[in-house]
Amino acid sequence: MSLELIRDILVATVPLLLIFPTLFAFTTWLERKALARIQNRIGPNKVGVPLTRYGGRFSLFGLGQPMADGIKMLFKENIVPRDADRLFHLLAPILALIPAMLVLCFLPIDFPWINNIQDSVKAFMLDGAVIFFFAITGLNTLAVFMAGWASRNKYSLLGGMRAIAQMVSYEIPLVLSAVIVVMMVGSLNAAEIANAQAGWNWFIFTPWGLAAFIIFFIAALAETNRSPFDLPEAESEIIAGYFTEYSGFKFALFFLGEYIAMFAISGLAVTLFLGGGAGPGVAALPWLSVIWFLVKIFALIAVMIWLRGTLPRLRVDQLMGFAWKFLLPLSILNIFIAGSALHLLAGGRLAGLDEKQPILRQLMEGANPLVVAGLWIGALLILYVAANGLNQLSRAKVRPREYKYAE
Amino acid sequence: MSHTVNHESILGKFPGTNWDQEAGALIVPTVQAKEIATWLRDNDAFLLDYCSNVTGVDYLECEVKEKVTKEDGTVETVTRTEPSRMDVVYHLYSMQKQTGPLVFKQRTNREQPEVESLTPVWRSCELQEREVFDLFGVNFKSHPDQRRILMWDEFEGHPMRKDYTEPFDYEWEPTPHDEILEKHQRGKVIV
Amino acid sequence: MSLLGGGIFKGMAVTLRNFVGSYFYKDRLTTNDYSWRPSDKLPQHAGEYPKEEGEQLRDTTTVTNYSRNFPMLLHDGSEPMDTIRCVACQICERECPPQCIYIEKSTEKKENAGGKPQFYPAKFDIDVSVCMSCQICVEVCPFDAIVMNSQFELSTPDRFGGLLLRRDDLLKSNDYYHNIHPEEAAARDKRIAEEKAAKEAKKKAAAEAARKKAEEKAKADAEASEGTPDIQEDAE
Amino acid sequence: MSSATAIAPNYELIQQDGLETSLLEVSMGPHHPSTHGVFRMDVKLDGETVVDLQPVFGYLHRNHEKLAENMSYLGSMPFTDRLDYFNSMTNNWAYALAAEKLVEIEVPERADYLRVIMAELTRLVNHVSLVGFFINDLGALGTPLLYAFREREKILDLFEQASGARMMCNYFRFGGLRNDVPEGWLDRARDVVDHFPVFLDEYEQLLCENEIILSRTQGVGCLSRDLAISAGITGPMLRASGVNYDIRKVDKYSIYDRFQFRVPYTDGNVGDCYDRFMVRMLEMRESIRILKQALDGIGDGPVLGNAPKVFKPKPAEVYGRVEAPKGELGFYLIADGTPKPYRYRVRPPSLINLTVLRDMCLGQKVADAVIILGSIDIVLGEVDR
Repeated sequence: MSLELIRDILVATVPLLLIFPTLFAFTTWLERKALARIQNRIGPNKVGVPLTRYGGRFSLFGLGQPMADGIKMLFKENIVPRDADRLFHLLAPILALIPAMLVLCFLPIDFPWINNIQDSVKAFMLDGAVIFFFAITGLNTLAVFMAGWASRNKYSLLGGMRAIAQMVSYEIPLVLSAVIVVMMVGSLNAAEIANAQAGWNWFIFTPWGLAAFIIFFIAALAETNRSPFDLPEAESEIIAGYFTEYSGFKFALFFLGEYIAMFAISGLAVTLFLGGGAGPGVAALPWLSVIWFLVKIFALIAVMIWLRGTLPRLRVDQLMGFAWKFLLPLSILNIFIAGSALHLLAGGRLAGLDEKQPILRQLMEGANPLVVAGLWIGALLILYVAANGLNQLSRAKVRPREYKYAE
Repeated sequence: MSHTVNHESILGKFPGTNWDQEAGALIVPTVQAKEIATWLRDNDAFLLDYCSNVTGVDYLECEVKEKVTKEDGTVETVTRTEPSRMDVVYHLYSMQKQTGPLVFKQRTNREQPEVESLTPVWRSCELQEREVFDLFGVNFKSHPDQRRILMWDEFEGHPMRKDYTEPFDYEWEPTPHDEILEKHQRGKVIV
Repeated sequence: MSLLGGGIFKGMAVTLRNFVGSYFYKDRLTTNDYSWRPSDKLPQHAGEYPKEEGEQLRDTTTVTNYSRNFPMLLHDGSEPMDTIRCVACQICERECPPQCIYIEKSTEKKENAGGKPQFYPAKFDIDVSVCMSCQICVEVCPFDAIVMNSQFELSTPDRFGGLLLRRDDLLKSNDYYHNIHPEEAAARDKRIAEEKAAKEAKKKAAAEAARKKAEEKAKADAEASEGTPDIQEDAE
Repeated sequence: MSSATAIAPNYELIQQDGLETSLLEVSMGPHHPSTHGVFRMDVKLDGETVVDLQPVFGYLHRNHEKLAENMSYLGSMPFTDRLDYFNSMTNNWAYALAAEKLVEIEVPERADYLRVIMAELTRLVNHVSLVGFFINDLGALGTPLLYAFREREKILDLFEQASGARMMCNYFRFGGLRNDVPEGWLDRARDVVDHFPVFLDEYEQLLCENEIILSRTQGVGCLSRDLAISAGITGPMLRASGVNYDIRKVDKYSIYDRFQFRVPYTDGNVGDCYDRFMVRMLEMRESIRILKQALDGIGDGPVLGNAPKVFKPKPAEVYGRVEAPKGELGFYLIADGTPKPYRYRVRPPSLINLTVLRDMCLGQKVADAVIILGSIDIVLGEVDR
């Protein structure tokens, strides 16, 4: 291994390992602050510049809070239940963090410092990046179940079982909605998918893309155990689920893993549907694409926080029902719609397309505006009717009621 | 105020029952209790479908001073001994007729208190009868689940009885004066 | 038929409104900011008291008219034990629901503020770790000697000694009482004055009646047996 | 009339290929985030389904009744605050009502009005925070709860201004109230009452149509009309099961016959958690109606009749009850001519409403057991006494 290669690997990975945990710290602050404001509280506002005498005076809206939390977590006692499986109990948080960190490199963020390094180190140039992404995120399930099982706590076990059921079910709509983008682009390469949406050609601006994005986002919420799908750690039912027996820094690692997974899956959503780094001004200043990418990630995370501040949790059977009876048929229908749309747009041209170029882009260039408009309305109508029908099928009796009054 | 229940017809129908004028309560022999309770619940004249409150009352043997008016008009104070007893009191209401309450008492002895459980008649007695069993030691025949409810299972005695004395190794709050302080200083107090 | 997920969107609108509103409307963001503020306004609530860095406030008070914390004993003048109102009648000790008052009556009488010889409490302890601030001692006291304090900074490292308030800790002047519960204290003083006035008026009336009676009697006596000197009775 | 205890389904453990399965026995509580205090449910689970449930009581037991029997009548008034510590005003009222029956004291009119105002404010406090806790049990991270607490805070401020304490008010006395409300209090109360419907609108918008709440609560924890009556369920829970029974209407105690208000109830088909939640939401509107009438109708006058502070009632037995926010709160007093009650009994609505917990939870998911418990509305200070 040459020295240059090692340098390139370090240049490619170390910034990632620094940037995202920093962003994680900021996100915990953001989440606490936003939730507090949603709930009409103030939120953290005391901890200021760390390690200075005037830390309290210049509180900077409590931005020092994550650091204080981290220090607190580090110094807390490491408790392992007596009957727990010690090895797996300690391994689980690490295993939860690793895949989350690993998939970060598939995000096509054009950091300026990696332009000069060897292609082989640019992991996101991998041809099967999207497949890899899902494969590695799947490992997270294992960590969660390991934590639930090894803690030897009934609540942890329940949490772990819930987590497996939930993640396995929601992975299917997640992947199926990503399939649409792959069909449109004709590639599994994350960078190519992002490039295909340069300018304003974001896939969210197509009807099937919009539907796929919504399905993807919902499934992503479930994959990352975010409210309203936070069943594995449902604190009002099973204490903290698989977290129950974790304390101190092990808990912090789980927490970190969860938030990094949130970044990763939001990053994938941005890549697949929201145009990656595309945005105003990118053509002139290429480094802006990094900013845009992160801004989009944070926009998605803000929505997640907003949802968390609003919604109660689903029940476990409703959760499974929602995945299998609602999201899955809808995403399959969506694939059909997308396929037929491509076919209609293409007419007889499908065979003559350049495989190296984004398929949808090529088709759109020569399309009849009337056909496009018809497709739009038709697709949205079909999807809405289908969604309503599925909803009626599964929850026919659920509706607000009338009440009587006695004088 | 809700309408009171006419009790005359009950006394007529069940000769074993008494009406305690002072307490305003129907006193029922325990053997008949369930029968009368079911009748009160189902009879259209009463429809006492709702048993609100169940509790026990412990009466120690005591001396009662009574003023007795003699035949010649003079008033004399007589002391008589009231025997000890245990009452289980039920407050009955009717939700359908919105009447009540009818106070319904089962009277038993203190030493081996045993009454008929009315849980099969009114479900609301279930936990309250358990409570009476726990705190007074009244045994409810045919109660479906007679266990201690508020005190822990290993607890000895029935704390609501009037002659209950608390054990010495009780967890006192050692307030720094009074008899509690003395107990504290004797060093047997668990803090 | 409502929009699919419409209820969720409605709820999200509400939370968004609260999120934005909390930056603009005081009645949405009701949380008190506990940080120090450079204003010398009197605190309105327990949560609103100013606190300098590192300062232990032992006598912090709230000014809500009826706020109550733990009892205190009132005295009228500068030297507490000379003007103490309590006469150690022990009614409060008997009535206290958690039994947290402990009184020992003095053996000899001593002049109180009114100049009347009275018993006084040789010991008067209140165990505030047991006291539940119910104010029943205040209500049953016939001498207006015990009222509620509103001091709440009472934390101490010593559980048994530090939370047992002795007579001298409990003694507070009437002025202090006026300071912390102005309305209540004024009402109480007014009532005491009225009662005193009524008592005095009654006494006066009684004295007057006695005098009149005596006069009449004297007159009658004089009429009966002239020459005997008038007897002036002094009703106390 | 069904009054029998529900029977757990006959459960056969599957044994196959030498593998043995068993039910998961979970002890939920006494330290569990959503058992509303130190309450324990011994739950047997088949996967997530509850196949058996036993409530366990007594962790907060302090023998309130025994304490009160060794104390003067007035002395146990502050202890009644601690029964249902959310609603000290109605607890005071129930006790005062029973004691007033015992010695036949007249209550001045102004005191009666203030009692109604305090009781209805208490009802608002209780229902609004119960709904908050309930949605919190559903997993909503406290947002509705904190909105509820924001409004509760304003009412607690009123309580503090009137009685000197926010929760342990100890405000009622036999024959009236301890002291009159301070100057300007009625205006402040009017202000709070006028603003409450605005908040309720927002609250309803947040909660009442939310699809997740609807599907979580509807059809969960159904309580039939017959079982509800037989099990002595009272309060909003009874009315959610379709019985129109409100002690304010039935007994017309105090001056409740002077006010125009309606009692919301269902037709008794379902009686599930959603009904219980909605009946409470609707009841708050009616409480506001009563409050508005009471604040308009209140006149001047004394607030305390000439009842002695310490009294010795003649030997008698009374049972006084009020419609507390959680149900029928009754006090059963037996006097024997001494200054202490011979028998002092609290009829706790929370405990008796728990009778049917097991019946409602069997066959539901473990997440439902939590919200069923939440919808019953218990306070452990009252359950265990």
